[in-house]
Amino acid sequence: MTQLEGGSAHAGQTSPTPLIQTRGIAKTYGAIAALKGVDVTFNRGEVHGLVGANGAGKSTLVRMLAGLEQPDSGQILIRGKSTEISSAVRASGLGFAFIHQELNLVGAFTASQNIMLGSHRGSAIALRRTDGIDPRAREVAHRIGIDFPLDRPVSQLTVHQQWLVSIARALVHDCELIAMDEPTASLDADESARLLKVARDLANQGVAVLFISHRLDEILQICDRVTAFRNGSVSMAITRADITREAIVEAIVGHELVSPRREEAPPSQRGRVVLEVDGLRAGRTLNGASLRLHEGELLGVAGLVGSGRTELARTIFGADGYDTGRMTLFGRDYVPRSIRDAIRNSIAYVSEERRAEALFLDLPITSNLHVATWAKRRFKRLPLISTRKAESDARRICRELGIVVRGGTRKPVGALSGGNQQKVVIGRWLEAQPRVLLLDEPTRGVDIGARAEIYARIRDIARSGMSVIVISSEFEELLECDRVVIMSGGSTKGELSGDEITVKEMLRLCYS
Amino acid sequence: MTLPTYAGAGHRILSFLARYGTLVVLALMIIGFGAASPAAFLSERNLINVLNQSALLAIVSGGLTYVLVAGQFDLSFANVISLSGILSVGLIERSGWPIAGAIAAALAVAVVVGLANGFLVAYVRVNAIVATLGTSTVLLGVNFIYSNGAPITVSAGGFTNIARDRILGIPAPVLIMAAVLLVLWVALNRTLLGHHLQAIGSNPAAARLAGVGVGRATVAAFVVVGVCAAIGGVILSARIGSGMVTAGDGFLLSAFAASFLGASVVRDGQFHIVGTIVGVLIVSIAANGLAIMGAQSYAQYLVQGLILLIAVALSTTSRRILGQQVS
Amino acid sequence: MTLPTYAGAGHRILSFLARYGTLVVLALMIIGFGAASPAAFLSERNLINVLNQSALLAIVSGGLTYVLVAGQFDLSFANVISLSGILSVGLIERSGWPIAGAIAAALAVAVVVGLANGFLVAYVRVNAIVATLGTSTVLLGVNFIYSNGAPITVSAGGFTNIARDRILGIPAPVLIMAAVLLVLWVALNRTLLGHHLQAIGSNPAAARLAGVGVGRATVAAFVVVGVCAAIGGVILSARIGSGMVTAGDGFLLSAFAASFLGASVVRDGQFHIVGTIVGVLIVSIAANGLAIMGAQSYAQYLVQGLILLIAVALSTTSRRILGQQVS
Amino acid sequence: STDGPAGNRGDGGARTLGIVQFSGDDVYSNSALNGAAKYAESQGWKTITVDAKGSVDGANAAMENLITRGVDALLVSVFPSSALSSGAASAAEAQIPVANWGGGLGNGVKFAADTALGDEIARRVVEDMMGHGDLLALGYRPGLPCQNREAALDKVLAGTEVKVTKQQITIPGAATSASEATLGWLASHQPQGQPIAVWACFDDPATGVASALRQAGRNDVLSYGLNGTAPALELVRKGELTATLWIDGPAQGQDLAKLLMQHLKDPTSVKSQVIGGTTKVIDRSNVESFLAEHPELR
Ligand SMILES: Nc1ncnc2c1ncn2[C@@H]1O[C@H](COP(=O)(O)OP(=O)(O)OP(=O)(O)O)[C@@H](O)[C@H]1O
Ligand SMILES: Nc1ncnc2c1ncn2[C@@H]1O[C@H](COP(=O)(O)OP(=O)(O)OP(=O)(O)O)[C@@H](O)[C@H]1O
Ligand SMILES: [Mg+2]
Ligand SMILES: [Mg+2]
Repeated sequence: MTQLEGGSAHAGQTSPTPLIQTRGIAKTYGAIAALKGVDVTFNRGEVHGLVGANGAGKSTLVRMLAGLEQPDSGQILIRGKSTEISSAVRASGLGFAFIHQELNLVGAFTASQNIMLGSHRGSAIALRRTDGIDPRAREVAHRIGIDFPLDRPVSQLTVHQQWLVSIARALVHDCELIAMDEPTASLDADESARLLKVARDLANQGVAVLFISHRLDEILQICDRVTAFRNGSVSMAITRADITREAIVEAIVGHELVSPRREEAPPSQRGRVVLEVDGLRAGRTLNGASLRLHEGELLGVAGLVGSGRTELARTIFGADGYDTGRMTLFGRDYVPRSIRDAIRNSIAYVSEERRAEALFLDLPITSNLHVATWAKRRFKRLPLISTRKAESDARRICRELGIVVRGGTRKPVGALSGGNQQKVVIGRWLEAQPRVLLLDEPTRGVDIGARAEIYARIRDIARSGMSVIVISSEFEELLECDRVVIMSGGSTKGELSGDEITVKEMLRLCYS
Repeated sequence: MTLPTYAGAGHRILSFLARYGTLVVLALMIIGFGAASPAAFLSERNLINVLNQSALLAIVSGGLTYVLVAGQFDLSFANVISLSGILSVGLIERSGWPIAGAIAAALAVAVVVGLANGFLVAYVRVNAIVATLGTSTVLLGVNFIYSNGAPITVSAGGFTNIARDRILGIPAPVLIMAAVLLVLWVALNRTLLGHHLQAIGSNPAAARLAGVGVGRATVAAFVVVGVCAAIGGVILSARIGSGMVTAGDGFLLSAFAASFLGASVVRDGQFHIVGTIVGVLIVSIAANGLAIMGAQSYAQYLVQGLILLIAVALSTTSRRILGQQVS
Repeated sequence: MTLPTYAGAGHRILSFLARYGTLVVLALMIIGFGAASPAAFLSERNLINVLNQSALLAIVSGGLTYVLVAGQFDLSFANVISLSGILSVGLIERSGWPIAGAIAAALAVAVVVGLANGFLVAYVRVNAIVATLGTSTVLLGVNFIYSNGAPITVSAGGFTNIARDRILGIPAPVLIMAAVLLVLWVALNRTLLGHHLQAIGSNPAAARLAGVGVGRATVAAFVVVGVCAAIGGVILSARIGSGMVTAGDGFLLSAFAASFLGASVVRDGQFHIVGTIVGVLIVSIAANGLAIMGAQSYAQYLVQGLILLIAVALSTTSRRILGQQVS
Repeated sequence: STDGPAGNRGDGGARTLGIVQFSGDDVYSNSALNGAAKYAESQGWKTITVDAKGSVDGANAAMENLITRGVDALLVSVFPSSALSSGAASAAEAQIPVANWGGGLGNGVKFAADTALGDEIARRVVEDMMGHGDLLALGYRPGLPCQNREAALDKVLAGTEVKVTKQQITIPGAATSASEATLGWLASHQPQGQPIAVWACFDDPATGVASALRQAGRNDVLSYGLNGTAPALELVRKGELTATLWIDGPAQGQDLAKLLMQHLKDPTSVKSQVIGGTTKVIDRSNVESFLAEHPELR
C-alpha cells in the first residue's frame, strides 16, 4: 500500500468558504427517514470518504447533490450561498460530476457516446456529428486504463467494461466536485488502484472528491476526512489523523466486528463430488474451464476481470450455450438446455448485475423474494397462492438476512438501499434451496457487517449439504472459501486450498 | 421521525390524491351527473344500465390488462370481438349449430388467435405492436371472407337471451362480467402465472434468469385477452342481435383508455384488474352521464378527453410534488 | 476472429436477412407486382403515383418516428391531421385568410398541441398513451366545434394546387415529402437534439443522470410530430379538396405500421428515418399493387397483414437463429 | 331542471324526441335527423341528440340511456335495425316507438326511411357507359344503405357488358381509402376508347374518387356518388364528379317525426312502414338550377 502524498495538511483550512456545506438536510420517503438533519462539509482539494451500513443514507445525500432528490428541509450552501439543485442539468451546471451507485448507460450508444453524453455544449439544433470517438473520451479512457474499443455499443460490453465507461463519463467533465458512489465495487485490484490514484490526483488539483466505499482499505488509503452515517445521521466525523480501521468499523456498525474465522475442512472430510466441469469451451470467452465442486463446499473462483468467470457460471446455469466440454451433476451427465432446466436440476445463480438482471424494481420486496419459489407459497389444498404465507415468509427472509425494510415488505424493492437490494437477490435463491449455488460478485455494495452475516448464512446452508461457488474480484472475500480455483483467459489455471489461499498467491496465479 | 416542515394538512391531501386521485375523479363524476339529473342518472334502473353497458368493456379491458401487465401490447382484440360475434351468429344461423357449440367454436378460434399472437411475440420475437397489427389485418380479411362484409342477423331467440336474461334483476352480461373479472383477478394475484406475468412485465431479462417461463407466460397472456375478447364478442352480438365486421372497432381505444386509466389507480403505473375496473367505470359513466344530459358531440368529446387527462394528471401531479415518482 | 462452425453460405444468407430482411420483402413485392402487371405497376406514371400517395404517410410517419425514438407514443396526430386540414380550409374559405396565413395558423396550432402533449408527458408525467388519447379526444371536440362535423369545401383554386402542382413532372407533395424527410433525418442524426432523443429513448434514467434535458427534448419530439401531422393535414385537405373531421383517422394505424416496420430495417428494434421510409413504401406499395391487381377486399387485408408479419419476422427470425438477438 | 323522469309521458308536458346519430361527422344522415328535430321542435317538442360515434354497441347503449332519461319517441340513423336488438327491446318494454332513418325495419322498429334508392343512379351509370366498359364499384357492406345500393347496382348491371371491380372502402377514412383504391385501379385501366367509370356508394368516398382523378390527371373517367351532399354538389358544379343522386333526407326525417307523433296520439292509426323519398340525379346540366332551389346545400 503506497503512501499517497495527500494535500491533507492544508486542505480545508486554506479555502475561506468550503465548496459545499449542508445544513440540517432531511429527507423522508413516506414513513422512512433516509436522512435526518445531516451537516457535512466538502472542501476543495480533499478526498472526503462517506461510510455507513447499507441504508444509512449515503447515496441519498449524493443523489441530492446530483439534483435527483430534493431535501424536505435544510439547506445546501454552495460556495457559501444557499442553492437549490433542482435537476441533474443544474448540478452539472454547478460543476458537479457523479459516479452513481447503479449502472446507467445508454445501451444503444457506443462507449464514446456514453462518455460524452451530457458534455456537449451549444445549440441543440446546430449541425454536428456525435458518432466517432471523441478525443476527450479517448484521453479519459487512457487515464483509467480502458483497453476495449470505444466505438463498441455498450450493450455489447461486459458489465465490468460498462462500469469503466460509467467512471470515464464522470471524469470527462472539468468539475469542482466529483462524487463517487462505490466506484470500485465492480473493479479489480489494478483498476481500483488506478482509480484511487485518479481520485487523489483530482483532489490535488483542487477538486472536492466525495468517495463512498464499503472497502475500508480504500477509505484508509486515500481519504483526508471520513464521515460515517448511521440511520440517516452523521455518527462520526473523523479527520485524517484519527482514521483507523477500528474507528471506522466502530462508527459504521456501532460495535467492534469479530472477523469470522474459516473452519478448516480437512480433505478427508470433503463430501462427494457434486458438480464436475471438464474442458468447457464457448466461443471466445471460455476455452477449457474445468472444476470440481464437493458437497457442502464453498469454492471460490478468482480471476481478473474478463477472465471468463461470469461466462462459466452462466454456462453452468444454462443461460449461455457452449461448444464443447462435459459437465456431470451428481454423477450423471448434465447438459443444461435452458435456465429452467438448470433450476430443475437444483442450480441457482445470483447474477453480478442486480438491477438489470435480477431485480423487479417496481414490484414489492415480497415478489422479488418469491419469484423463483412462488409454488411454495400456495395453500395446502388449493392451487392458489396464500398472501399471508408469502408475506410472513418474506418477513422471515428479511429477518434472517438482515434486510432493512423500514416500509414493510410490500414496498417496491427499488426503495431499498443498494446493499439491501443485493441481499434480496441472495435471499431469493437461498429460498429455492438449491444443491449448487453460483454467486457472482455476491457482496457487491454490501456493508462489512452485512457481508459477515451473509457468509454466515451461506455457511449455515452449506453445512446442510448445499455447495457454493463464489466468484469475486475482491480476493479478501475469497479467503472465506474452502478452495479457490483461478481463472485466466477463459480457462482454469490452478487451484488453492487450505492455507495456500492467500491474496498474494491468488494474484500470482492470475498473472502467471 | 419529525415530519417535514410543509407537512400537515397539505401533505396529507397530496398523499391522498396521489393514491386515490383517479377514484376522486370517479366520485366527482358520479356526484356531478347525479346533481345534474338526479331522477334519471341515479335511478336504480340507470345504475344497472351503466353496469350492463360497462360489462363488455370491462371484460375486454380485463383481458387486455394481462397483456399490458406482461409488458406487451395487443391491437388485434377488437377484430377478435368482431370475429367471434360473426362466427357465433354465422354458425347458428347459417350452419345450424347449437348455441353452445357456436360459442365454443368462437372461443376456440380466439384461443388460436391468442396462440398465434403469443408465438409471434414470444418466440419469433416480433414487436407486439407489429405482430398484433398484422394479425388484426389478417383477421379483418377472415371476417370479410366469412361474412362477405355484410352483417349476419340473429333470428333465433335463444342467442339474444344471453344479453337479455336477468337473474334477480341483474342482467346476464353483468353477471358474466363479475365472474370473468373475479377469475382474472384471482389468476393475476394468486397464481404462479399471474406473478410470473408481473415479473416479466417489470424486467423480462431478470424474469428469464429467475427461471420464469417467459415465452409460455407471454403466450398465455395473449390467449387470455383473446378469450376475453371472444366472450365480449359473443355478448355484443347477442346484444345487438347480429354479427358485424366492424362491431368491435370502437372497443380498441376505449379498452386502452380504461386500462391505462386503471394503471394510475392506487399503484403508480402498474396495470391491475381493480384499476382497470375503475377505468372502465370512468369511461362508461362519462358516456352515460353525458348522453343522459343530452350533450352535443363536441361537448362529449371535450369532456371525455378532459376527464381522462384530469383523472391521471391528478395523481401523477400529487406524486410529483411529493417527490415519490420513481423516475 | 474465427467464424462459428456452422458458417459458410447459410450463415451469410442469414446475416444478410437479419440486416436486410425487410428490404428483401420490399424488393420481392416490387418484383411480384411488376411481374403480375408490368404495364400498369411499373409505368413511370404509377411509380410517381405511388410516391405521391406515400408522401402524406411518409411525412406523418417521419414525425411519429421522433416520438418513438424518444421512447414515447402519440395517438393524437391523426386528429391533428384532421384539425389542420379543417382549420386551414376554414380560415381560407370562411374567414378569407390568405393561403399562407391559414397554413401558418394550422402549423401554429399543431405546435401548441405538441407543446401540450409534451408538457403532459414530460412534466406532468402522464403516461404518453393516456395523455395523447386524452388530447386526441379533446381535439376531436375542437374539430367539431369549428366545423360542426361537416366538411368544409375548398373553392379557391390556389389551395388545391398544393397537391396538384408539379415541378419537372414531380408532384409537389413528393417534393415536400423529400424536404421534410431530409430535415427530419439531419435533425435526428446530426444535431444534439436528435442525439439526446436517441439517448432518452434508449435509457431515459441514464440520459437524465447524464444531464440531458429530458423534458425539453421530449417536448420537442411531440412538437415535431405535431408539425409533421399539420403539414400532412394541409396536403391532405388540398388533395381531397376539403377539410373533414375524420380525414386523418386512417393514418393512425398505418403510420404506426410504417414506423414499426422501419424499426426492423437494418438496426434491430431502433426507430430511424430511413427505416420508416422503407416501412412507408411497403405499406403504400402493397396497397397500390393490390388495387392494380383488382384484388378483393378480403384478399387485400390478408395480404397486407401477412406482408407486415413476414417483413418483420424474416429479420427477427434470422437474428434469432444467428443468436445475435440481445435478450 | 329540464329532464323529465322516466314514465311521465302523456301528461301534457313537453314531449321529447330522442335522436341517436350514427356519427357526429356524418353530415348527410345528420341533416335528415335535423329535419326531424326541426319539425318536432315546431310542434312544441324537445329534442335530445346523442352521438353513437359509429359504434353499434354505442347506439344500443345510447337508446337505453335515452329511454332511461325519459324520451317519448326515438329516432335512429343508419345502423341496421337488425343490429339494434337490445336498444329496441328496451324501447318496446317502455312502449316507446322507434324510427330508423336508413336502417330498415325489424326488431320492433316501426318506421323507416328508404335511403337505398340506388336504381336511378345505377341506370344512369349504365346509360352513360352505353352498356359496356370498366366500372369500379366502391361499396361499404357493413352499412345497410350501401349494401342495398350495391345490390341495386348489381341488378341493373346484370346482362350488360360492363366489367365490374368491387372494392370496400373503410370508415373512418372513407375519402382516403376511396382515393387509394381508385388510383390503383386507374393505373391498370388506362384510356382505351372504352368507357371507364367509378361508382361510390355515397358521396364521401365519391369526393375521394374525384381527388384521385384529379391527382392522376384523368378526365376520361366518369364518376358517381349518392346522397347529394354540399361537397359533392360542388364537385358536380366544377365538373369533377359526373353525377350524384340527391335524396331529400331532411324531408324524410320530417316524415318520420310525423309518423312517430301520429303513433303516439293513436297507435292504431299508423301502420309500420318504410317511407320513400324525393330523389333527383344531379349532373352538370342541372346543378346550378338545383343549387338555386336549395341554397342550404351551397
Ligand atoms: N425512492 C425511495 N423510496 C423509499 N425509500 C427510499 C428510496 N430511496 C432510498 N430509500 C431509503 O432511504 C434509506 C437510505 O438509502 P441510501 O440508498 O441512501 O442508503 P446507502 O447508505 O447508500 O446504502 P448502501 O450502502 O446500501 O448503498 C434506505 O432505508 C432506503 O430504503
Ligand atoms: N456480451 C459480450 N459481448 C462481447 N464480449 C463479451 C460479452 N460477454 C463477455 N464477453 C467477453 O468474454 C470474456 C469473459 O467475460 P466474463 O464476463 O465472463 O468475465 P468475468 O471473469 O466474469 O469478468 P467480470 O468480472 O467482468 O464479470 C471477456 O473477455 C469479455 O470481453
Ligand atoms: Mg448507496
Ligand atoms: Mg463477471
